[in-house]
Amino acid sequence: MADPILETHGISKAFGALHASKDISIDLVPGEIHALIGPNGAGKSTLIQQIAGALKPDAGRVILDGEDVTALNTVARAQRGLGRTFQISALAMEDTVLENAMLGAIGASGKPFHFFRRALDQAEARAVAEQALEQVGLTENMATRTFELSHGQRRQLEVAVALTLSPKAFIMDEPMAGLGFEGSKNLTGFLDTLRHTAPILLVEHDMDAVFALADRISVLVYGEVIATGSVEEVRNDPAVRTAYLGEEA
Amino acid sequence: MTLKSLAIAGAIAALGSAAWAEDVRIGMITTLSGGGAGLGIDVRDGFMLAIEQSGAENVEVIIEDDERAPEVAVRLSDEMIQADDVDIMTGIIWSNLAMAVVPSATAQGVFYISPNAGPSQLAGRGCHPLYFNVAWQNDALHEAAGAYANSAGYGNSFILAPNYPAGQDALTGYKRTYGGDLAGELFTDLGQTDYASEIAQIRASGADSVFFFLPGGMGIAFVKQYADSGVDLPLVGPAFSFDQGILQAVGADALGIVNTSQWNRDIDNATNAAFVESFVAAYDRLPSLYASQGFDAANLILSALESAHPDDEDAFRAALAAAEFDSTRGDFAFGSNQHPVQDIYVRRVIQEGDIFTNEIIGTALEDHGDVYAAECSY
Amino acid sequence: MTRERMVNAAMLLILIAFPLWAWAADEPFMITLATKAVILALAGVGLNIALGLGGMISLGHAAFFGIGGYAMGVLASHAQNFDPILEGPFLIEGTNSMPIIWLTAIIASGLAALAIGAISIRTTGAYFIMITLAFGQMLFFFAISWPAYGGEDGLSIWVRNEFPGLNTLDPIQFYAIAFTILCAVLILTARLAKSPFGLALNAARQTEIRVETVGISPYKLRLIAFTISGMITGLAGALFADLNRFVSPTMLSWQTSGEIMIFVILGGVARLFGPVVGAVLFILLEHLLGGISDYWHIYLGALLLVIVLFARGGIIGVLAGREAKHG
Amino acid sequence: MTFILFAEQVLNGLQLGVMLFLMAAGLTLVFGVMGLINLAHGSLFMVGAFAAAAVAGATGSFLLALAAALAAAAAAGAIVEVVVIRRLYNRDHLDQVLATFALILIFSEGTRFIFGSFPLFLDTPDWLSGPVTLPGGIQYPIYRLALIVVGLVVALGLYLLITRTRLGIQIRAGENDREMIAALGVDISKLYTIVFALGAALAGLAGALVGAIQSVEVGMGEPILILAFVVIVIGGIGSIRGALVGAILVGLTDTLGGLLLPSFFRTFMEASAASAVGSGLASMSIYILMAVVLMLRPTGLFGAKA
Repeated sequence: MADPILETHGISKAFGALHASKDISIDLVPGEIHALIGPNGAGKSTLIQQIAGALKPDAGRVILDGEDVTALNTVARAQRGLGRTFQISALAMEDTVLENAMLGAIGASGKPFHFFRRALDQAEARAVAEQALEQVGLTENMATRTFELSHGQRRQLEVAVALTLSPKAFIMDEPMAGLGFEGSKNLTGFLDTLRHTAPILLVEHDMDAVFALADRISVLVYGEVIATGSVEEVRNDPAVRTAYLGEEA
Repeated sequence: MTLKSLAIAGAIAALGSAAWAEDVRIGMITTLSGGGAGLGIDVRDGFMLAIEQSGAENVEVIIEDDERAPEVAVRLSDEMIQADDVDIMTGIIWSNLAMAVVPSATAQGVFYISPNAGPSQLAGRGCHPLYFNVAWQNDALHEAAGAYANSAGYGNSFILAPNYPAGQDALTGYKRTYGGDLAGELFTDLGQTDYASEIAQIRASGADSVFFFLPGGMGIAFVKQYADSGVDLPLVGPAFSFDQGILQAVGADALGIVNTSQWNRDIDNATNAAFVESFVAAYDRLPSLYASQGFDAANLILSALESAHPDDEDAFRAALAAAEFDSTRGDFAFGSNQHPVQDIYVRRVIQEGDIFTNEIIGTALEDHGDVYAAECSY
Repeated sequence: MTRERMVNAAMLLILIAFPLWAWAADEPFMITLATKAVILALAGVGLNIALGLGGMISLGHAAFFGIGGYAMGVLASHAQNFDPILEGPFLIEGTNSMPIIWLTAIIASGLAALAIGAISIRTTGAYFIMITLAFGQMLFFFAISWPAYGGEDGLSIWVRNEFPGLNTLDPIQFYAIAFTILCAVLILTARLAKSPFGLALNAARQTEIRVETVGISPYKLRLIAFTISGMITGLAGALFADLNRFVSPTMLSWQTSGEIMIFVILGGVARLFGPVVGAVLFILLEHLLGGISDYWHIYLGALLLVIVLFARGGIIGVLAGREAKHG
Repeated sequence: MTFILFAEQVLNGLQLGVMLFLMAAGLTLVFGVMGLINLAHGSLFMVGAFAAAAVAGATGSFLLALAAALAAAAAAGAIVEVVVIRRLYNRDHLDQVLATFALILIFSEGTRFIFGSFPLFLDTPDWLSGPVTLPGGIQYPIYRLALIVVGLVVALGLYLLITRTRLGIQIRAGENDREMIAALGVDISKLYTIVFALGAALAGLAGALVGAIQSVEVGMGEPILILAFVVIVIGGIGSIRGALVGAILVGLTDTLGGLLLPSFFRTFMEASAASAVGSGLASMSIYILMAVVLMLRPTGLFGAKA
């Protein structure tokens, strides 16, 4: 196996008496989709936030492409190649689809502090933005204002903005949420190819998508990873069956 | 275009002289709204009373409210000079507004007669041939307070004033004449309303008297809190905190306090008696210091108009400088810098029926001019 | 042409035609009024960068307005008295050259905005409003109690400062200077809004976390925007002081901050010409209502209430409808 | 500096602090429950003082004047809430700041229209006039002691109101979750009107109490309003406890700063220059305090994390 792009080493986080993360060590290697599943309240969001830099762990380290980024904030981690999508769309709703994608491209270019050139005339960034929109199939909607997009299109735009960053690793928080059957199927197909661009740490409730996509699955219960392995291994893990699948069923 | 009271009445012919045939326009910028509006209203009322009594027909007075804001005053003065083409300006209450308006007005060839503010800059190096002050130079009443303190035998004064130029000038003025020691010297915030801390320091200082300059609401607050504190050292101050408009709000706490003024309603002369009587008749309240200054300013202008028109700058200036009018203060003359040379009295707050007012108990300074005159050369 | 653009064009036309009419009709005071409106509009354009684009509700912009004013007052008063500002290690003289005064005003207010912003932008929402208000008050009290430059009395300058080749005392020429600056700043602001920086700043107002996750620091964006905003308002302050030939702490008071904000809101937040329309309207109201009643602030207050409550988007919003705001 | 002077200044700081608390409590309640920034709170302070002065002038009774201040300010608050303020709850802070700024203009000029431009008279009652000697030989005005007591009693009353009564439970619920209390069947618009009127009444009470030792005039509300804002920002917006701590902190900083800074500068400067510089700095000291607190804790001492 190649060296991991993203690793956590013994991450712990407590809110008062609640241990949201207990000594979590997971990793993400090139070319894979690593799914993170678990019941509501298992601590998935807390873990994602610590990896992305929005929360500081009480203990443990986060390594991105061999660099210890534990002390860095969200901005610095993004600059080092972490692409993230949100469960609830975080888009500039008043702006057009293209402008949202341009925001990502401008961020990736590392040159957001240009004051007098028109943003949309920045040829390089614009090419990146348009390509990302084309990849997710939003080329037609470039001039549309974001608040006019359907829910599914917003999810696609979320992914497109992450794409413009050409990240080393993606973190996707429930990208399928609220998508219909057709939408989920399309996105599943797209993520399947995307894993070769950069590996994906995928938090998802849609089990069909998870079982279809994941190379590995980690199961999080009460802040602890109780199992990590292939789809088959996890399906057959007795601890998972009692603690997680048992509850869900 | 904005608030304009036009006052045109009577015939100049009655005065037996028609040295000028053209109309004269007087622009009055004063504070008629917001904090301190009472002062401007008194100046306006005193001024207009004199204009009406004179029966002067060709005098037009344009009155505007500066809201006590320098920017507004500048805008109004631009309007008066550029659009209304006034010959004479007057009315400003506050030194900072005067500093904003007077230099540029006189530079544009307009006479300015100050009925109240007398900043030292305009009395000294910044004096101007077209600028006359008919009230006082800012330091005068403070210097009188210092002189009074000497005569009352005070040897250890505690002095305080707000931390702004007029406040700093006030303490300087007091110290200029006062001969004793200082038990303490304090600057308060401008607009401060709670003086507990200052009173505590006065109490602890071992002073034998307190001089304070706290105009407007600040003075009301200070006097009331001082009376309540149990500190019973004698207070001395300029007239501003004890004048007619404000005294009713201070109430009995002010009784007996000594203050210095160039005017009081009991000054014994015919002009003053007639002024007080007609003011009460016209406005149904006792006139204040400021009303008397407005009244005198108008009469000064009217007296000069009898012999010259402002368009004839030199002649009109000479007529103003002669100060041939009957002042409510009795004797009145201008010094070399066109600021008053006059007596400053010592007053005491008394009660007459339900009304609090002042009576004169002595004279602090006679024929008093100001120290800045020496710096003034035209 | 969108309706907003038509409103903007009409406004520009008025700002050119009205003073020319006043000039022809020999009404110098009308030109002075127009100059005041243009300068206050400039202050509002400055605030609008922080407020409209950046979403930073600053109740302390009077600080920058006043610093600009004092830059003019201090330099010009030293020039007037032939009294160098600093003799120490090297000589600094006062000046009455407008370009140098403007540059000083821009630099001084920019530095102040950088310092105030660096602390304030750490906070959000109501805290940001209050801390900017508090910094403004700090400077206000400082100016009042600082005797060297007139304190509460302020500083009076006998004659207007000079601009090479022009007679600045002639109202129409001074108007031309102020109007040219306003136009230049409007062009710069329009470009700024469309630039990569403007795009990111605008996005940070809507969704801060998105901007972070594309690797741009919202703090840095806002701090730069706040500084630019302060610089423009400072430049307006220098011009305003020159218009009045006077500067005093009133320029630093929180009521001034409130008034600058009123221009922006009256006209329309985040609209390029919002502050321009707002300032013109404010001057008009001050001039007309002031003539009707001593108590004209009541009417001003009532009008402001109605606009805030019922005419969101300000006058331009009413005229142009709720179409494209940031476009 | 003597102990007596210092002790007296501490009392003065405390007294200023409790009066600021009366103002700040209303502001912070309204922000906490309704999420509203109310710049016009100072106008309610003024309304209380004018009502008190008018009633004291007509009846001569200080207690009646206080009652009138409470009633007038509460009524003004309730009317303003119903007519204007309730339209602002769902607006952003910008609209709130502007609309309440407009209210200040209307209140100030309206008051001047009714009562004229001269300050009104309001004095302490005879039975609270004069000084009293405290243990340690400190002479202190009875009235100011009474202010401290009234302020602390109101603080205690507010604490009981919020922790022990139905209304208090609703207020606390409103701070945490607005939809929740609506779902529980509480008449939310009535609750808001009551909370706003309560805050207004406290401001009016402060206006009347303070008006008796200061001057009752138009514009008296704005300086104390800004201080009250500093208080709630230091304490943490929405926190009553924060308002109390912040108020006393600001009160003490203000009085002790005014005492200590000039004497500090006097140790190495000429007396009147020291006084000018020292009191200049003292007037800035509370803003510096606020900046420092916000640098360390961007949401104030007791504020919820943003």
